[in-house]
Amino acid sequence: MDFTLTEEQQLLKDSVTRFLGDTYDFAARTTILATPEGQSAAVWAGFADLGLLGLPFSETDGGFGGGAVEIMLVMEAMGRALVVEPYLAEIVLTGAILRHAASVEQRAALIPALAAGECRMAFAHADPEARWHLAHVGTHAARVRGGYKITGEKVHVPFGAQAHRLIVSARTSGLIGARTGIGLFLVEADAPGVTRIEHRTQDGARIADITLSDVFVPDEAVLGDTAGALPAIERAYDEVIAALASEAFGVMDEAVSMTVEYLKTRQQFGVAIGSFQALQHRAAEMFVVLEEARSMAAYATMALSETDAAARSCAISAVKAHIACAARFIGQQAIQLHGGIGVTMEYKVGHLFKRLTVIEQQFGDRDHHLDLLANAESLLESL
Amino acid sequence: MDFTLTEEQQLLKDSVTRFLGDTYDFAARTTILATPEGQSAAVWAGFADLGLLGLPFSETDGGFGGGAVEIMLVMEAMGRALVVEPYLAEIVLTGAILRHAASVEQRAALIPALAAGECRMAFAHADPEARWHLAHVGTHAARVRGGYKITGEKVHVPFGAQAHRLIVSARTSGLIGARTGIGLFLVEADAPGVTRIEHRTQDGARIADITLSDVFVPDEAVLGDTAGALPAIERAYDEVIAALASEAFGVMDEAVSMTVEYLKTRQQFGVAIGSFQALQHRAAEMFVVLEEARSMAAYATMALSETDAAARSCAISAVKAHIACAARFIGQQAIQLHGGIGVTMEYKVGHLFKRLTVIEQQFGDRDHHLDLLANAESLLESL
Amino acid sequence: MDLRFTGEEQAFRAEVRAFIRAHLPAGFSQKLKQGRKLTRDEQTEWTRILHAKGWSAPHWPVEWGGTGWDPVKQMIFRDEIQQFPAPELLSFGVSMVGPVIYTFGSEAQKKRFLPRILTLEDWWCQGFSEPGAGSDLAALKTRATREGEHYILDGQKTWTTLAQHADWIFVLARTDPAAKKQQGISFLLVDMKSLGVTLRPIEMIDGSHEINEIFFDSVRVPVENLVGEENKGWDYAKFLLGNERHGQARIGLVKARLRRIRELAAGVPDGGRPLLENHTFRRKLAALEIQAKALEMTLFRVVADERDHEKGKPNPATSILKIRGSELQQATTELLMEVIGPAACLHHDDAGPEGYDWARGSMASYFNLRKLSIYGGSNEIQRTIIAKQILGL
Amino acid sequence: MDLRFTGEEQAFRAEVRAFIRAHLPAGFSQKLKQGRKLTRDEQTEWTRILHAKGWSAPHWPVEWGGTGWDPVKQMIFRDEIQQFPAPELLSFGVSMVGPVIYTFGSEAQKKRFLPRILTLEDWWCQGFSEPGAGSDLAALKTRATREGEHYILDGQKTWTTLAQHADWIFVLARTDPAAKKQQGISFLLVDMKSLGVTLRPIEMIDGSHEINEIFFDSVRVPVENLVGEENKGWDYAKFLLGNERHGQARIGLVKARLRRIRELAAGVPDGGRPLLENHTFRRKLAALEIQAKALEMTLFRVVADERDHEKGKPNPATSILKIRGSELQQATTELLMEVIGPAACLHHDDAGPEGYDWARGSMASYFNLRKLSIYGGSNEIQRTIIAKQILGL
Repeated sequence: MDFTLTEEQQLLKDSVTRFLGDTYDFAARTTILATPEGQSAAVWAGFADLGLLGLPFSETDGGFGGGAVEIMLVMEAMGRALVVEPYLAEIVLTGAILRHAASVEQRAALIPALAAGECRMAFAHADPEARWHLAHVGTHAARVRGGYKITGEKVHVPFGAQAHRLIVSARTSGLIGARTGIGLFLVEADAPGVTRIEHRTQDGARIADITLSDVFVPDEAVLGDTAGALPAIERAYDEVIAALASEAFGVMDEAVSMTVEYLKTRQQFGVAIGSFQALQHRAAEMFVVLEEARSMAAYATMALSETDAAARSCAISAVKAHIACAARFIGQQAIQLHGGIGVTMEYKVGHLFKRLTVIEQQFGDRDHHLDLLANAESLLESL
Repeated sequence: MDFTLTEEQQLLKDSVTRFLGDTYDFAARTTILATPEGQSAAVWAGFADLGLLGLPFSETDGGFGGGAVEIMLVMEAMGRALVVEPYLAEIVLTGAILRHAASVEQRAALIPALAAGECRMAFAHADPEARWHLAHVGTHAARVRGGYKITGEKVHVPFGAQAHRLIVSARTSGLIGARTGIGLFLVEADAPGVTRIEHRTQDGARIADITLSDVFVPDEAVLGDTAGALPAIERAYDEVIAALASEAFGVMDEAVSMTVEYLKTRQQFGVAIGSFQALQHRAAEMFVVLEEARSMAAYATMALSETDAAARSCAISAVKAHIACAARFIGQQAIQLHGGIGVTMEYKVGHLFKRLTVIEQQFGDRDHHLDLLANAESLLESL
Repeated sequence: MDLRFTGEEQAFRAEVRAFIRAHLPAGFSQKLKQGRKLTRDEQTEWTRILHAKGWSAPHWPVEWGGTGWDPVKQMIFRDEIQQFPAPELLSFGVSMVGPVIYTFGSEAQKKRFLPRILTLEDWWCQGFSEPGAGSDLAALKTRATREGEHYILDGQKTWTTLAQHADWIFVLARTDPAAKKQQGISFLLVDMKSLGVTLRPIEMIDGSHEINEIFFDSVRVPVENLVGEENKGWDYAKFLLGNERHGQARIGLVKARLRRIRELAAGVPDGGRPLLENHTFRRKLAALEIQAKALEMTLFRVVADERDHEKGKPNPATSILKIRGSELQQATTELLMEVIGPAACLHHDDAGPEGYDWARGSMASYFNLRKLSIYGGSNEIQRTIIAKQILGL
Repeated sequence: MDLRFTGEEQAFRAEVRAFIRAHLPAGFSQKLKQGRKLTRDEQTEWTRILHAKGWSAPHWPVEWGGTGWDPVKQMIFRDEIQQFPAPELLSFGVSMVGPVIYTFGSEAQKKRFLPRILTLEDWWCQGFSEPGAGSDLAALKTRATREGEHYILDGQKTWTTLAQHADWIFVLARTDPAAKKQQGISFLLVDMKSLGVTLRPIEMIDGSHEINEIFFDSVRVPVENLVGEENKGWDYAKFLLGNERHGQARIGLVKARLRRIRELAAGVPDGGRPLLENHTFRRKLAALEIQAKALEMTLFRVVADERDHEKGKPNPATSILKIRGSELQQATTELLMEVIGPAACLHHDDAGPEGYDWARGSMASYFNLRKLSIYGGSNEIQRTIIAKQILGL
C-alpha cells in the first residue's frame, strides 16, 4: 500500500496545476463561458501541448501511457479550476470507448488526431428514455449493404454539437434494455441525416441533442462486436465516473478552502465569523466529508484495475453514491457559510456549487447507484 | 380550528399530572421495576380511582366517554413520568379491540372489570414471523362443536403473562397474510393448553410469549365476525399508535427539558456548557424536532376521527414514521449532551432514551411505515 | 380542542379557491410552477384583481383597506394562493412598510402611501442590508444628515430584492453617528427617482436578476419622509421583522411543489417504466410529504396561538417556521431536480418550449432557493434565537 | 502510488487470520458478535495465546516484546482481530500506559511493569477522568502530596473502564496546587490493592458493569511509582492520547457487524419473505457498506501517512477517524437493532439460548455504544480540534 506519487506523477500534477494557474483563473473562465463555443481552443491546444489529450492512451496507439492515477491527478486540478473544456467527456469517456472497443487500425487512425486536439470527438449514448440505465438503447442500426443505417435520438452529448466525429451506440438486435444487441458506430458529425441542437448547461458546459435519421455507417466504421458493446460501454462509464470523482474532489477542495478563508476574513458582530463555534463545527464536518471524498476518489482509481467487471462496477457505484452525497453537502454548506455572496454569479463559490450539483447527477445520481448496489452482491465482499 | 383544552380536559390533565407527580418520581419507578411483577398494583388502582382505566369506553359500556384528545393528554403525562404499567397496551389497545369488535353483551361483561382494574387483559396478536404486518396471522382456529380450538404461537404480548384474560387473534380461513379469515377469541389465561413465558424488555416492561395448543374457546367468547376482524384490529392499532405518539412526545419533552437544564448547570472549561454555540444550536434543533413531534401527535389524534380507513391509516403511518425519527434524534442527542452521565442507569435521561428506542420500533419502525406510505396514495391528498 | 377546520373556514377556503380559479390570468400559474418570475406588469395586474375584491392587504386594519379576517383565515388565504399557485402579494409594501406606516407614520404618510400600496401603484423595496452588515443588521453605516428640511442620505444597501421595479425604498440610516449600535438609527421613505440613487443589478447563481445594490450619493430626502421619531428607527425595524409571524413557512408552495413532483414523476421514464413506480423515489416523496404535514400542523398551532400574542412583538416560535419552512422548500426543490434527472442540468433559458418545457427551472429553483436559509435572519441566527429566547441558554 | 496491498501484506493477513482460526478458544467469537463481554480469565487466556506467538504488543519496540511490524501490518493485524471477531488486546496496558513507561519510565519501571503487561499478569485501568472534569480533562482535582518517600493520594476518578478487574491504575494527580491548569500534574502508577482505594461500580444503560468510580483516600504511593518528572504529567498524558492514531476507526468491528447484519437479515422473516429481500433494507445496508469503505480508505491513508509522522505527536487527522469511526459503529448497531425488529427490545439477560439467541444484545449494543461519541474526546471536541488545528479557525 503506497500513496506517494512517483516523480513523473508529481511532475504531471505540477505542470497541470501550473498551466491552469497561469491560464484559467476565475476571470479567464468567465471570459471563456461568454464565447459562442463556450470553450477555449487555446486551452485545448495547451492541453495537447502538455500531453494531456493523449494521456490515457497507450504509447503504441500514439498516447502517453498514463493510467488511472494520472487521470486522477489531472482531474483534481481540472476540478479546482472549474475547467469547462470537455476533458472528462472527450478524453476520458470517448477515449475509453476507443481504447476498449476500437480495433488496432481504428485506434491508429483516430487517437493521434484526438491526442493532438485536431479531431474533436464525442460519445453519443444517452437515450431520451434511459435516465441513467446504460442498456436502455433505443437508437436502431439496420443492416444494409456495406454497413448500417442508424436512426434514433441521442441526448445530453457533451459538446456534441462541436465534435467532428461521433461514436454512436445503437441497437442491432434485442429489446430496449437488453444487455446484448448493442453496437458502436463511428459517425461523421456532418454525415447526411445527423441533426444537432446545442444547449447550455447550468455548470457552463454545452451539450447536444442529436437526431439520426437513416445515417449510413460503413462496415469499417463499426467499433468492435456489433452486438456485444455493452461491457466496453460499462467499463468506459466506470472509468469516467472514477475520473469524475477526482474532479469532484478538486471542486470540493477548492470550495472548502474558499469557505475556510472566508470564515477567517469575514467580520460580523465585531469578530471573524470563523470564531463562532457552530460555524467551526460545520467547517470541520465539511473537512471530514472532503477527506472521505478524497479517499473514495482514490478507491475508484484503484477499482479500475479490478478484472472482475461486476466487482469493479459495484465499487464505482459505491463511489458515485458517496461522491454525490459529499458534493451536495459541501456545495450547500459552502454557499450557506458564505451567506449572500454565495448565491451570486460574481463569486467563484457559487460556480463550484453549480458544478457540484451537476456532478451529483452526472452518470447517475445517488439513488440510481445505491439502487444498483442494493441489487448487487455485498460491496464488502467484492473489493 | 381550536387547540385550547376544555375545562374537563384541563382538569383531567392536571389530575393525572398531579397523581404521577406524587407517586411516580424516578426513585419510585426504580422501585417498581425491581419488583417481581415489574408493575405496581397500587398505581394501577390509582389509575382506576382517577377514572383513567375506563376513560376510552362509552358511558353505556361502563366507561367515562373520553375521546382521542383525553387519551392524548393522559399519554403525554405517562410519557413524562415513564410509566411502565401497561396503560397503552391494556386500556388503549386491548380496550380498542373490545370497543370495535365485542358485542354489547361482551362489553357489558368485560369493560366494568377492566375499568375497575380487577380483571387484567391483554391482546395477543403478534405472530413470530409477522414482524409488523398485521395480517400475518399464523395461529389457527379450528371449528369444533360449540366453539373453536386454537393453536399457535403469539409473541411480545405486553404484560401477557400477568393478564387474567387474553384476546387472541386467529385464522379461521385463508392463507397467512390474507386480509380475510381472521377472528378474535376471548381466552381465559389459565385455560388448558395456554403456556406463557415472561420476558423483560429494555425499557423496563414485561412481555410474554404465549403458546396455545388446542385451546378450546366457546362460541360466546368469539368477538365479532370470525373472518372479518382485521379492520377492527387495524383501527385499534391506529388508535394505539396515536396514543403512543403522545406518550413519545411526553418522553421527548422530558428529555429536552432535562437536557436544557443540564446545559445550564453543567460547568466545563470554567463556564456552563450551554454557553457553547454548537451545543446551543443542537438544543435548538432538539426543540424544533420536539415541537414538530407535538404537532404530529395532535395530527394523529385528529386523524382518528377520520371515517375513511385508508386515509386514517395513511395519516397514522406518517405519524409513526415521523415520531420514530424524532425519538431517535432527541434520544441520542439527550445522551450526547449529557455526556458520561447519560449512559448510566443512575440518571433518568438514559431511561428516557431507552423508552424512546423501544417506541421507535413499537407497532412498526420508520422503514415499515414509510414503506406502507410509499405504497399508498399521497398523504397530501388524503387528510 | 378540535384540530379540524370549522365549516365556515372550509367554506372560506372554497371561496378563495374559486375566486383564484375564476380570476387568475392565464399562464401565471404555469410560470410559477416552473420557478419563473412574473413581470412587474403581471404582478400589478394580479394585485389589482385582488384589490377589486378587497383582498390586496388581508391583515391590514379595515379602515385602511384590510379584510378583518382572523389569523386562521389569513393563513387559509395565503395557503390557497400558494397552492394554486397564484402570485403572492408583494411583501415589501403590504407586509413590511405598510404596517410600519399605519402604526407609526404621520396621518399625511398614511393617506399618501397606504392606498398606493393596495393597488401596487407604488412598488416598494427594502433598504436594510449592507455589504458589511449581513446577519448583523445593526452594523449598518448608511448616514442621513439633517440639513434644513431635508436629510442628506449617503451610503450603500445590498441584496435589495426587485429594486429594479421599485418606486420607493424604505431605508434604515444612521442619524446620530455618536450613538451606540442599535441607537441613532432612523427609518426613512425614499423616492427611487431621487437624484443620487443608483442601482447595480447583481446576477444570482440561477442567472436571474432578482437582487441589487443601491448607492445613495447625497440623496435629499424631505424630513416629512421620516417615519415616527428620529433615532427610533431600530424599534420600527424590529416591529417590521416581528410582524413576520408565519409567512415564512410557505407551506402552500411546498404542497404545490410536491404535487408537481408527483405529476412529473408519472411521466418521467426511468429505463422502461415511470419513475413514480420506483419504490426508492416513492419513499423519498412520502418522507417529504410527512415533513410537510409536520410543518403544516406546527403552522396551525402557531396561528391558533396568534390570538394570544401581542401584535408586533416577536414570537420566537416563528423561528421554527423559518428554519423548517426554508429547509422544506429547499428539500422539495432538491427532489424536483432529482425527478427531472439528466435534463435538470439544462440551462433554463435554453430549455425552451421546443422540448424541455417540463424540465424547465428545476435546477435553477434549487440554486435560487439556497437564499432561503440565508436571508431573513439566517437559519443559524434562528437557532440562536431559539436557544436564547426560548430555551434560556 | 499503488493503493492495493502488496503480496507480502496479503500473505501476512492470511497468516494472522489462520492463526486466529487455529487458536481462538471456542465460543469467544460468538460472544463478541452478540456484544457480550469476555470474562477477565478469557481475556487473559487470549492475551497469553497471542503472547506465546509474540503478538501481544505489536507496536512496542522489539526489545520490550514488540513485533517490528510497520504501521500497515499493525493495521492489518488489528483489522483481522476485529473482523473475525476475536478479542482485541486490552488497551489500558498495551496501548496506553505501556508506551508511557517505555518512553518516559525508569529502567526499574520498565523491567517491572512491561513484561507483566505482555501477559496480562497486570490488568491496568486509566485514572484520568473526574466527575467535574469530563471533556475538560485538565480541570482534574485529585491531589498527590509528597510525604517523604511517598505521595499521599486523595481524590476521585470516574468512568474507569473495567477497573473491577484491575491490578494497577495510572493516575493523573495534581502535585503542585499553585500551578496553572495544565501544569503541576504528575503521572503516578498506583497499586489497586493499596489501602484507601475503593471502587463503586456504575451500571450502564445496557445493564452492564463496565465503568466505575474510584476513590482515593490518603493512598500511599511510593515515589518510585512516579513516571518521569514531577509536574510533567500533562506532557505524558498528551503523549498517551496522541499515540491513539488510528485505533479509533475500528473498521474491522464495523465490517464484522455488517456481515452479521446481512447474515441475520437472510433469516429474519418480514411477513412472508426474508428481510434481506426488502429493497429498503438492502439500500440501508449498502449505504453503510459505502460509508465503511470510505472510512477504511481514509484509515489506509492515515496509516500510510504514519511513516512521515513523529511518534507521540498528535496527528489531527485522527480526529476524522474518531468522528466517523464512532458514528459508523453507532450506525451499524442501529441497523443491527432494526434487523432484529420487534425482538430487539428483549432484555439481553432474558433473551437466553431458549429462543432468542439470535436477537441477543442488539439493542444493548446500541445503548452501550452511545459512549463512543462521548469518551476519548467527545465528537464535539474532535470537531473543535479539526477546526482549530487543521483549518486554523
